[in-house]
Amino acid sequence: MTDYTASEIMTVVAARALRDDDVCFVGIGAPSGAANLARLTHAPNVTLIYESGTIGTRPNVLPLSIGDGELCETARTTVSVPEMFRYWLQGGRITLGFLGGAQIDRFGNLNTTVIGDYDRPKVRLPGGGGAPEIATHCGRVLIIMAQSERSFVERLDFVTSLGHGEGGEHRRQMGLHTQGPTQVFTDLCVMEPDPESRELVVTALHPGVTREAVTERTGWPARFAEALSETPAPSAHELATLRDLQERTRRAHGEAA
Amino acid sequence: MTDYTASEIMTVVAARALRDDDVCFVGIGAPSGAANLARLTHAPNVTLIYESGTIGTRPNVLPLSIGDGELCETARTTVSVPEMFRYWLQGGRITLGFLGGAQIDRFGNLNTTVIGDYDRPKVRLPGGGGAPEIATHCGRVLIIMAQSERSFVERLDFVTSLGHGEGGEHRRQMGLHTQGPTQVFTDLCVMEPDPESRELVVTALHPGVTREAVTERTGWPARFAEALSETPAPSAHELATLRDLQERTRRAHGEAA
Amino acid sequence: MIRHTDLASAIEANVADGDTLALEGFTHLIPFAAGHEIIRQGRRRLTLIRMTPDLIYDQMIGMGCADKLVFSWGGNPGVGSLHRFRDAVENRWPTPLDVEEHSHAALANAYDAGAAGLPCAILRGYLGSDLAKVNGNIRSVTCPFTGEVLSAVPALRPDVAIVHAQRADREGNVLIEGIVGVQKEAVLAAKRAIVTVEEVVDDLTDVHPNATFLPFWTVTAIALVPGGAHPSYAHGYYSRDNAHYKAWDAISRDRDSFLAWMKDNVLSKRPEDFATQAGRAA
Amino acid sequence: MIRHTDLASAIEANVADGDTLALEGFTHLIPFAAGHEIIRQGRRRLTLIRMTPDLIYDQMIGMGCADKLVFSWGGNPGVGSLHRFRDAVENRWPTPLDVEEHSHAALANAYDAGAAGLPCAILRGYLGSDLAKVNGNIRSVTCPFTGEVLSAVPALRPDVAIVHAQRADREGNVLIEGIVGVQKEAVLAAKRAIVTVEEVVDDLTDVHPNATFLPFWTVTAIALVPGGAHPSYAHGYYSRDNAHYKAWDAISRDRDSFLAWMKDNVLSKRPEDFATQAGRAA
Repeated sequence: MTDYTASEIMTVVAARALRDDDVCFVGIGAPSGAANLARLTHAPNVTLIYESGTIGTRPNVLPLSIGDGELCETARTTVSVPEMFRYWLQGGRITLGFLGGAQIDRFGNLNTTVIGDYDRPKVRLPGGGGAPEIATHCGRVLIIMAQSERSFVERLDFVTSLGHGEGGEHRRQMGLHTQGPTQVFTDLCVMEPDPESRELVVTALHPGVTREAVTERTGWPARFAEALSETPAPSAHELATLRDLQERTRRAHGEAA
Repeated sequence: MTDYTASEIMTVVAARALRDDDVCFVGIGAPSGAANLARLTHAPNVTLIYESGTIGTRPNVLPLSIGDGELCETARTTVSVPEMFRYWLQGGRITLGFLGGAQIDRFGNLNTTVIGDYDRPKVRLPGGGGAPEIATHCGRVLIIMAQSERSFVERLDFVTSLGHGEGGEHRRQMGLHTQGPTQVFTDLCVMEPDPESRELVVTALHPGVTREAVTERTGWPARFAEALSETPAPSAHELATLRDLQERTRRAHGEAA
Repeated sequence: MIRHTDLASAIEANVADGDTLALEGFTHLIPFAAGHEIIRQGRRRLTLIRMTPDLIYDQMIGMGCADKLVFSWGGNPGVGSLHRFRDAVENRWPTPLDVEEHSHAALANAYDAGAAGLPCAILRGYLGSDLAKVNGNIRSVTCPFTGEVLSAVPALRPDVAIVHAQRADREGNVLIEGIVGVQKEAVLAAKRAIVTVEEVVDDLTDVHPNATFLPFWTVTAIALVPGGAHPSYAHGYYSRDNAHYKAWDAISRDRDSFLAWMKDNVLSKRPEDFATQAGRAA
Repeated sequence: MIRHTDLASAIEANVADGDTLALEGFTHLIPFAAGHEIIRQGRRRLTLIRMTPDLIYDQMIGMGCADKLVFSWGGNPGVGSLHRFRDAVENRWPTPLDVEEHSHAALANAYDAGAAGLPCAILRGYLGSDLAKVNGNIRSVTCPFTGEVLSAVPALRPDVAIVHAQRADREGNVLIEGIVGVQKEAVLAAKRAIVTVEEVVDDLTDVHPNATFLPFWTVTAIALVPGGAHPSYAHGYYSRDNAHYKAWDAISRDRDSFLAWMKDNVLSKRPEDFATQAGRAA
């Protein structure tokens, strides 16, 4: 069973990074798919939290929004949105955050605000939402983004959410004790920050992906780890679980028309 | 039916000051008796709030504590204590507060902290509790206190809760837009702040009470209003309702032994 | 004051041109019927506050109701852009739109501070983010105990908060269950509050003691509008119409198709039509 | 970590001499059994935090467990003084007691700030009160938008929070209903949390979606102690023993009668005795 899409391997590999004892703040889209795949495979006890206030949710289908009814109905409890951001996120109770964006730079800083100038933007993106504080308050952050030269850029048009800032000890110097981005999962590879400079380094290539392909789709001079490995391909069980979940989701969202 | 105690007339007269549309923050003891008497007589729709978080409570017996089960069971809703003090009291949602104390001065400032020096007190009193912010955030404040020269004093040992401060426009100058104490109910009389100086002035004497009796039991030179009236005596209905409530309460608290 | 009224009267009596409005509901219980009524009544120059503008503000912005938006995430959840919002920001159509942009954490704290009667909220927020550079309402205070510099944002104090809830009783008490969002805070922060509800019941005595409950004296007007949250949803009544959220992407992408849709589905409709739209019997 | 344990083990593993403790429960659900176990284990030099010290801290102070008290109202509710607290402050018996005194509003905000990960809380508080003159932990910050001077107090961050709750499930999730006080805030503000419960059930899936709920990963240890809040109470289980609160006045007024009562009712008892005391079958 080696027949999978680039999006599927990105989701599967991200899912593997969740631990059974994680308390994970889940974003909509790829993060939600990855987090629930983890829950349905190797991490059955993982606690999933959505910013709508739902804690310990176990949705049978993926939500389209951050606050579908499914999330509340299958949650252990649901708190107000101020409580979610104050007691749970800022209170340091979340071990793992998931982020994505329109642009990322070599230090894992993210832009979800504008392309172009802020006051007269070429593209007005949705904005930060929960991301600026997810980026600083979660124990560690995973980033999922399909890779292209347009999105993996030399310089962000706008810093919405902090990654490793200007690199090195920048986060620590700002008074942060959380780890920031520990892994970036793309459709081509896995990147991790260098322990010293915090610059993102490619540590694993997905099966069949070349260094050249990654370099071509990275807007800065891509660096590769000495011990560059190959991502283990999605297992039959991982793929089947993901596809079942997505198929249930498609049926559920279509039926609501 | 003119046979009533000094404590009863104090409670009955205080009860009359509640309005049917008041949202009242109730303290334990005399305030709780007065507030519930109002609810059981002329103000059936008054909203009673206890600092334990119970909103719109209709206890059948008077609670001994601020948080007896009776209060929650008969409340419309119960919120957390931080929410009570933040959204409801500080949020300006309470029209009426009820306070008492060990000492009061001529401007309605109250001491419930210590008699004597703070660091080596002669008597360590319970302290402020909710009072410091009830005094400043409720639309208006009613004070109930049995009167004696020891408690109605020239100078407080400690200001726990603000009344009219040093008098005049003092509250306004501090940025407060609430009225502060509008009436003081004692076992002898009713006092109200002078509209200009805010010094407490005796505006009504309870039946049979002389000016001399009030002067004797006031630690500052008592002032009397020109139009000094006599408090209407408790009606048969008021007294019967109060006594029934207190009898039910006695039975309930005794039985719990 | 007449607390129970019809939606048109509630909006007419409480929402004026130039007002600052917060229509809240975090994905759940979004007050679409009230937003549509505001559009029909042609309100103008509104300042609109919402953490997630969602389709409801996309529609109000596209119809020219607003000249300012205070928000923290302006997308169509799980679908993509809010095209009318983008068109207003990128091309000033149909009218220029000022934006005051925050993070969710900051706006949630700002509602909380408004409800709590504070002038501002403090948070550990915006660290390393450029948002503070483009929003003059993101400032700082220093903790007098630790010296830590914290972000500060002004409390939100809308003229009117509008929310949709499951139930009200005859007296005007309101119950909200499920994903409760920032509705309680929005109502308590506002000068006036309008609530649309799925149902009016005789009394609400049988609810959980700690349920989210708005006493009658916190609510200015209540209007019964079954289905009034569609295409958002009401926990216990009907589900989110995810297909409609997806369809909105195509409807709203183009100005003409947007205007045509608004004419057919908003301008020529009434609050009573929501019951059918939400898939419930009228 | 073993989450479900017995009370003696939970206290032994989590409460050390010199720790800062918050035993919370606002009149309702006061963790008396846990307090008695701390007394039996002879803990010393504790800093005790509670909005209302109540009988439980009167007992712990009288038995010499504490050298500091952080509080906002130190009386026997509806009865009068806490005589052991007074004896410690007025006469330094059995040992001197430092006090850090606040208002309810400030302590509630300080717990809230602790749970919210902030270094301090801001409030409109203490206006015109002398408390700020005698408590160096009441300071101020200036609102950067309005210039208003607000009170600030440090966030509470106890080493251990101890609360009593109605129910826990096997996994260690905890449910609190009725007067919920500041228990959630105390638990989330603390480094470690011990919960005593009336009942352990298979699961807590049937509760109201917005009930006060502590997920298992916020709790360090859970001990089943039926009646463990007596003479306080547990909504749905047993009532407040108001007669005992009244009787405490005479018991505690005199040092010898206090010590005799503690010997008979605490030192020679076990957590299991609470079930009988609360009037429930063991």
